[in-house]
Amino acid sequence: MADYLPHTEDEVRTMLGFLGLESAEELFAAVPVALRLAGGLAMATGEPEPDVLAHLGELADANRAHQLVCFAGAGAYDHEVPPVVRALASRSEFVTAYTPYQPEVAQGVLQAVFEFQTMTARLAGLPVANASLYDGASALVEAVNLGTAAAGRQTVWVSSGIHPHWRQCLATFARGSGHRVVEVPLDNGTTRWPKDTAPGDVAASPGAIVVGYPNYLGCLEDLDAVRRLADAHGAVMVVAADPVAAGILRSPGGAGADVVVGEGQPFGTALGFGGPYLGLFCCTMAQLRRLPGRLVGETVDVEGRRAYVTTLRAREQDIRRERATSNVCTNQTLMAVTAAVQLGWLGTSGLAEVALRCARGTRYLREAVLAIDGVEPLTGDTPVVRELALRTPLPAATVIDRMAAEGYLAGVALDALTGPAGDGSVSAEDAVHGLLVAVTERRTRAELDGYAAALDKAVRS
Amino acid sequence: MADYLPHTEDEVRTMLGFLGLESAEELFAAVPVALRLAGGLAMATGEPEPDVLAHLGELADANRAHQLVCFAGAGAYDHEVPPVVRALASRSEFVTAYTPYQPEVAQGVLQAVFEFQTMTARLAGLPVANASLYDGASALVEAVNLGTAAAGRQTVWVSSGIHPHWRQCLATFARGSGHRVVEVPLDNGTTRWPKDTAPGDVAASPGAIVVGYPNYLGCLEDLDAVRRLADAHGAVMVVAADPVAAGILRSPGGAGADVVVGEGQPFGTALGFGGPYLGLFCCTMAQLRRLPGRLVGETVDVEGRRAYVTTLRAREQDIRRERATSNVCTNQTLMAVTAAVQLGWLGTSGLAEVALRCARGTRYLREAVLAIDGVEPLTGDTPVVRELALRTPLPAATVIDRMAAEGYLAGVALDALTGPAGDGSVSAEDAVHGLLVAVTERRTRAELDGYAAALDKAVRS
Amino acid sequence: MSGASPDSAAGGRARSAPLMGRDTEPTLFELSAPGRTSWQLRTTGVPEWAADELVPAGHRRQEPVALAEVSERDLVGHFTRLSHRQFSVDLGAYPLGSCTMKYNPKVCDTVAGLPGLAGVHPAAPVSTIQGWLALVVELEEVLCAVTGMAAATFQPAAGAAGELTGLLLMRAYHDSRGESRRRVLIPDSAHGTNPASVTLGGYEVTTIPSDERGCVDMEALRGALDTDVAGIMLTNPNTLGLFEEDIEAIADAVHQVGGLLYYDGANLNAILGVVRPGDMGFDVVHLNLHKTFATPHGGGGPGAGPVAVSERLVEFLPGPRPARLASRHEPEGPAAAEGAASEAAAPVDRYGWVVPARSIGRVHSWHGNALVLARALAYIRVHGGDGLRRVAERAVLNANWLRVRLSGTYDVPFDRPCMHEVVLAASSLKRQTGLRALDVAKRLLEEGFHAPTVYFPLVVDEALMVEPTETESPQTLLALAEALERIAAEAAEEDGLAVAHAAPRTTPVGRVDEARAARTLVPTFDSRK
Amino acid sequence: MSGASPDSAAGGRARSAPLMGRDTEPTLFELSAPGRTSWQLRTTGVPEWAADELVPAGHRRQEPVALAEVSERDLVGHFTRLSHRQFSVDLGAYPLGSCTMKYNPKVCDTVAGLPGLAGVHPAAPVSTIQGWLALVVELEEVLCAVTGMAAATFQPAAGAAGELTGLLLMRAYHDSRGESRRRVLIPDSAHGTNPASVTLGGYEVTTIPSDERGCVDMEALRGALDTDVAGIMLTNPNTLGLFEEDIEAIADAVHQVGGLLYYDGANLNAILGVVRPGDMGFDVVHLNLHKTFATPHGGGGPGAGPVAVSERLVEFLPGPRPARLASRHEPEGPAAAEGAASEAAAPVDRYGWVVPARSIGRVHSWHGNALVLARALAYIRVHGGDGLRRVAERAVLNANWLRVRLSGTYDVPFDRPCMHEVVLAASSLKRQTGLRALDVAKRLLEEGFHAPTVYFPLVVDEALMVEPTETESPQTLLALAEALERIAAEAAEEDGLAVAHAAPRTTPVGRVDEARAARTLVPTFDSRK
Ligand SMILES: Cc1ncc(COP(=O)(O)O)c(C=O)c1O
Ligand SMILES: Cc1ncc(COP(=O)(O)O)c(C=O)c1O
Repeated sequence: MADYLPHTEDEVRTMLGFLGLESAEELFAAVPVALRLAGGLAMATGEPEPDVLAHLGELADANRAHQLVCFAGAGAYDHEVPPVVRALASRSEFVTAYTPYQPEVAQGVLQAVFEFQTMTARLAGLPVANASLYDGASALVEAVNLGTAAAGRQTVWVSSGIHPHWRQCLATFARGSGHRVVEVPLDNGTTRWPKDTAPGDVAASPGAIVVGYPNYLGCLEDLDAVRRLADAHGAVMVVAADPVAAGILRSPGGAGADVVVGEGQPFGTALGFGGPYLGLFCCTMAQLRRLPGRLVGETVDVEGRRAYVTTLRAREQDIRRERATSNVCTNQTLMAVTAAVQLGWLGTSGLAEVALRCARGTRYLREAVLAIDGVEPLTGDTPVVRELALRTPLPAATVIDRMAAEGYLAGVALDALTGPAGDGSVSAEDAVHGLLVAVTERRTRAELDGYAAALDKAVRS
Repeated sequence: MADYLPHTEDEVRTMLGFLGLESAEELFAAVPVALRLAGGLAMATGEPEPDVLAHLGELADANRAHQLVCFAGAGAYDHEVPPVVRALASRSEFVTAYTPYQPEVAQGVLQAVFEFQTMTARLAGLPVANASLYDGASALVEAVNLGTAAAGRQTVWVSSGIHPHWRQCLATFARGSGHRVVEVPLDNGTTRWPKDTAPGDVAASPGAIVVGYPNYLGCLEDLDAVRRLADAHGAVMVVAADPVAAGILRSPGGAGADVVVGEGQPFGTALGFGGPYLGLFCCTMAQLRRLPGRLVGETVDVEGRRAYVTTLRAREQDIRRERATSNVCTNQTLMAVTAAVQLGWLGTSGLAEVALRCARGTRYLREAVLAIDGVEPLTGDTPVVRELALRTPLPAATVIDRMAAEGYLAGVALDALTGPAGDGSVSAEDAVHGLLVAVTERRTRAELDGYAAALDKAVRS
Repeated sequence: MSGASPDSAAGGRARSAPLMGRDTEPTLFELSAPGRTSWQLRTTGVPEWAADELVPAGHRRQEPVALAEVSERDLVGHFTRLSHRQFSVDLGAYPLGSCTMKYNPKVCDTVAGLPGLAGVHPAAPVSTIQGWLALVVELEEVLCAVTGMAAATFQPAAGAAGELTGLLLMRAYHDSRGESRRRVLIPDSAHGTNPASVTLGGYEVTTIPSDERGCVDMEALRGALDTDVAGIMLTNPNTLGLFEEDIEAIADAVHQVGGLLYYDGANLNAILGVVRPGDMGFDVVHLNLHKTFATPHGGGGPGAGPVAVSERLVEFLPGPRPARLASRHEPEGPAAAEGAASEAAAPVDRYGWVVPARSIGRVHSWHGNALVLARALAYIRVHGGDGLRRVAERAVLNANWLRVRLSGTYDVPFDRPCMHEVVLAASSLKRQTGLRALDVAKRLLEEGFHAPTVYFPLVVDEALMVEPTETESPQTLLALAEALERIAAEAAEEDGLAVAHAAPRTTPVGRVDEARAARTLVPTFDSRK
Repeated sequence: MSGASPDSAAGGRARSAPLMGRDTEPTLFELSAPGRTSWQLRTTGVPEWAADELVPAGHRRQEPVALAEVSERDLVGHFTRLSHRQFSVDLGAYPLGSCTMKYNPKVCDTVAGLPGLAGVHPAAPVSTIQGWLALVVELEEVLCAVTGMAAATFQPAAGAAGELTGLLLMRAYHDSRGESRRRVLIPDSAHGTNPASVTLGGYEVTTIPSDERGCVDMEALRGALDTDVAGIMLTNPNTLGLFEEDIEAIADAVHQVGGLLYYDGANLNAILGVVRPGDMGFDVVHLNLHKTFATPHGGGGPGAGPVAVSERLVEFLPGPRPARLASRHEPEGPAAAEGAASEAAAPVDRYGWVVPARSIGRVHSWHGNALVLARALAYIRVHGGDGLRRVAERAVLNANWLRVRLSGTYDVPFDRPCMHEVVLAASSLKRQTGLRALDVAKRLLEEGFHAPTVYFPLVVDEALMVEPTETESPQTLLALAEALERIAAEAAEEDGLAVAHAAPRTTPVGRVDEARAARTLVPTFDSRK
């Protein structure tokens, strides 16, 4: 019997006696006998911790992806996470606390989140940031909910340069919200927005317009054009920004975005097979009262000392219930704290440096792989800063399998994101042959050279 | 330039200015110019952390010992250390504190050490324990210093069943202290104490008598005989006890030991290539004022609240200087805290269970390996509980090398401890062919069976 | 910086007073000094092109994003000091009703940190993620055993995400039968996420009142049921900590009109191994792994809210889902044996991804909060079926002990055996002494305990919702009970109320001005006046 | 346990008040309840023989060792709460003179936790520990570069162990020359371990007074020197933070009579990359890796005290020592090339153990505090030669800034440029206001700083020995200076002294009764009355 329960048998007996009961079964008198599980749960009995750790260790060893040199991205990146960030973010006070409902004993988490909000707001170039959402996709869904509610219109124009998974989530949740999601196709890697502001194939005017910066193929979109389009329609402009690339790119808020969302994983969070990650959400003061989820604000305590507290709670589900701006409750606070630590570690110069190094590596690799026969850029000459879409002569999935054998996680096959038919971002042909390659600051020149050589071999053989 | 120094160049300049200096070099005006290093240190320039981590990682990967199933012991054991113990003992408040010179802000470490003292004292069956020494050997050296000082005699009888390295340390330090160390040989694994109490080959009467329990070959010595001998000589009885085996063996204090020393590594400390480990030291009230090193005692603060503080400081080097009981200053407090956590985790039943499981595994393995042709017990039928000395047909070093290829760290070759000539514990022949095998509670039956099969193969081929 | 006024240069004051909780910690921005750094990045050897060689002018940032600039040393000091201003389960009891703040075994942290789990990219090819797929499939199997359901999706990142996913599954189900239903029933005691999710699912909420037992009012329920009802969302035990004894009748009635039953699994801790949602008649179940299966809450998250469903809803689950593949790797017979030998050389994928036939689509960027799943699996394996049952027994035992012990001191609005939590109330106390539930909560903070959940569920006046969980010992319960009794007794004394209103006085800050926070909104450091 | 007096059964009260530093944490023994457990051990399948089948009756323990019996949850609560009652570098500045409490980079913790380092048994065969041997050899090379010595031993576990080892090396050297010398010279400002080690080394201490400069009194030195002198132990800069400017003359004089110079490396931080002990004429050097090379002190240890020596002492070093073997693995020429190919198959040991010809023998159970060595190497590689020099510059800069800034407020007994630390004194303050160094220390705790070292070195009245280290920022220095100024100013006010005497009031406990601890000795929980 291995578990974490303190009670000794004696104590259980005494406590039951205090309740006038003779057995633990009697505790469940309210449960209709007919419903009760007769033979106990149909599963193994408990195992001691070391056995369990061994089992989980075997499962971990059955993976190989983590041993490959990582060139996969698509929203999940292999950035440097130094020991100091891990050490601070894993302090048990942060890890084993609950939502800061009692601010007097939660100043640690509250202040860290306040600092997170400040940093992400600066990154987005907007005055407000929330305390985290689940991931990039959910942040986008919330942005669209906010935009349509603000504009009072159900139609949304979404660039096909938005991550396919995020667009798929939008489609799923539109089944409930009733939003009409119009995906606007790409042309050579950037969105082909309708020329006139009310395009023929779109019946209603959009309440929100969504664009990526850079988009998921790594390409830089024209934000000014989107702003003009949004103005023309009275729509909310939503930018899904890569928060690392933001270190070297113009500020989306500065370019007029009303809402900026993003995937915060690059700030100190493990690749972790896709989660837990961190949904970033920033907006203008005008949208503040529609902000989804938690918000920490500064205030004072009874003695006038600076203090922090969750605020504008009336927006939230526990108070506003069916009229809440969002249903989010448990969010990703620990990842927000982690991001605050990681951004504190990077600082002004570090974030800029990481972004610059990603761009340098991307350029270096681009030159190297385009020299390979049959490998072409999928997005023409459109500038890319952090990620790179290639067209390979073989199906990308084959290339990836071959390169895994050489020790490289070569990237993400576009059809793994879009499905074999492609979507508004790529044709079926390009989806199957498209390879999305990410280069982070961690990749050395030797690794980039090795990658190019392995790719050369993979596409030739 | 990668380092941990906060100062910006501007700040350095301003601070130098405040001192009326123009360059950092001027800070070292007191250093004779002729002595100053001209070209800087003859070593590489700084590297960023990730590069350094990669380098240390390569060195770590160049080791193989940690991947072998561990049957090596000889004072350093592969015991279970659960995640909870690691998590608590590595809390930065414990790790980055200094010696508790200011008790008002050091109650955390002080209380943990007080609890450690209580637990180790109970383990030894003695009323006093100190706050840690460097390792088992240094604890023994201090015990001998205490014993000779208490008895006012320079001669020490040391059983050859004491770990050879510890005896070697005793010999080294005797060059300074002037102690006359007489090693008493073993016979079939236990000490052949002189029949009459003043043996012919020992001129002076001993001030201290030292025995292992179990001794380093795993054998159980007759503590009552040692107590009688000590009484006869008016000597201090020192027992070097294995603290895990103590969970199943009679209490050394109960058997009359004046001082009990031991190696505390088995309580939560990593094998770590031999250090940092933990010297355990317990003694009677009569010897309290000769106690080496730090001692934590309970007291109260100004408001009468329970508090802890280092006490009887007048014994220590910083106060008593050349007349201190010991020169120890920095000790192994963090390992003592770790041991307190590990012993807290084990509790009464856990320690007993670990000791029992070690004994079971040792017996199981003993039966299995003695069935192998040519493998014999080195210590006859003398009972062993935690460790097992075998005589193998090939040199033990050869057996160990062969078994490493099969995935086993087969044990410790006795000649690696005693030298090829052996010593009072084993003959030269037995030293070369002697293999010391430790079985901890972590070894599964499958591993024990695998070991026996691999040993069979190793000695036959 | 000079000796006289060295502060004149920019740069923060790293001084602060740790161990003296009541001293404010400056923000990281106030500790910042221009040009100070902590970051260190690996040497790559990649050519050091300048930004303007890499990014077209129109896209290039002109000024770097202004973050804090601190040394690693100050970074460590700052966040370590902040951690000392934070209560947590590891510091003390956290009897926060509905939140199941049990002890989180440290082994789970180790599991979540294994490089073979934490270092895996979510888009890596199937052949390189066999361990992860096996892990999720194993977890699905045990959670189905626990809930009595047929299959589960692990994409939802928390309970609320699970709720919405479940509602979309219900919608897809009804759609597939050509039915369009508009309403979802919810008891008035329900958690706020339920109605919020119903709205996002495109449904309207119909609230069902609780009866005097604290359970669903059966008459009201029957009155609300018709073929416009898509289903009902229930948690059982409900948020009052009471088991809905009429659950069979409820299930029959809802199924009768073609509705589905949604189980909000936030309270599953109470019935582990005792009764299964599937056996009670539920069709959709979400689990809060971060409550029942001991994932630490991380100060507000992350959690995981997998949704398990009965057979008829499996085809609608989000996809892709990890699945054990048909056993093509286990060929039989002599002919196949040959194949087996050659297959042994090449690695065989035993697990892969499948997309359910009529999937509602994706609800997460990737596959859900995967590392949380690994933690939960470790927790479950340590306990096993027998241990999970013991969890429920001890959780219910603890709650009932508190209920009986405190019933002389606080109101127990529904004074009958409870499940894993007990809802107390300070309404009599308030009437007699003026002491409100909020005061009790703040005073309890001074006693070293976290406060219970207050003013929830909404149907109880001055509610104090106490969930001790199974990992608190009888001794801790006693200390908690004594503290609550002391607080009540004090309130009756002269000045008692003043003392309570002044609480908490020993916490890092005193009572916080929440109204001011909302009034003079300061959501970032930059919006400070 | 019953509802009424549930305490009657044994078992501790796990209640405590975290975040409220001033609440006492019970001992683990008081939290204990009979039969409660945390341990979990792996399933082994080994036959479960009973103790009496395994251990002869006369050797068998009759009662288990009574330890605390707590749940894992209470274990975690207890030690986490204790950690909140502990100051540390990670919480704030720790200007403890002579202790070099610099920031310890977290990367070193990661290094020390690498399974390939932490999991290695010390007696594993050479072929399986090549990485460890290479690591130690690399560290030896860099430390020799830093000190200007020829070789080093890594067995000594701390500075004091290094001192004794060094003294035994000196003894072996003199013995080898047939000389028996009896005395070792030590300045009166020396650290207590120096005289204690001298005694253990079998020598007599001759104390050399400091002169008015705070340096070795050259005349007294010359007077003490004769051929009975085995050597002199010095730290330079000395414990007053001052560089011994006459070091060349001292070295000459001691060498003249055949004595050796021992360098106590506790203060090496001040001169890294500036001047090397070897170049100053020292023959034996111990290093406190836990001071200079940022190993965390762990609340009192572990550290590491390697001893480096000049060429003539190498043959006496403790053994066995890790060494790079002759390059038999790098054969040359065409004949050898063949061998190389076959050798490539079998692993080649490039490192091994060697025992110096006239070794004094072993001074540690194994090879010293190995994981501490790994930490130090990581620290050194990050800094490199340039960075180590910068460490010294900033450490000295910080100390001098404090010296000048505070020279109007506190006495500076030796008012000239100091090195990495500055010895202040409260003697004037004491005379004028009654405020003693101890009061200053206790008041400073309230301000969120650790106190300086007080009443050491012994030669300074009311000494306050301040070592800021290089990792504290100018802003932190300023805050520290202001706090020290405030404390001095307060003392002059009415009631000022009373305030100081009441300090510290905001720490987990108030001023501790040290006399009582010694009087009514309670060294364990069992000796409580
Ligand atoms: C009863 C109940 N239902 C639903 C939820 C929502 O779960 P989550 O916070 O994981 O979104 C909670 C938790 O807050 C709850 O207590
Ligand atoms: C000047 C000086 N010498 C020697 C030592 C002794 O070093 P250790 O504490 O490592 O034994 C110290 C440290 O306390 C010291 O400050």
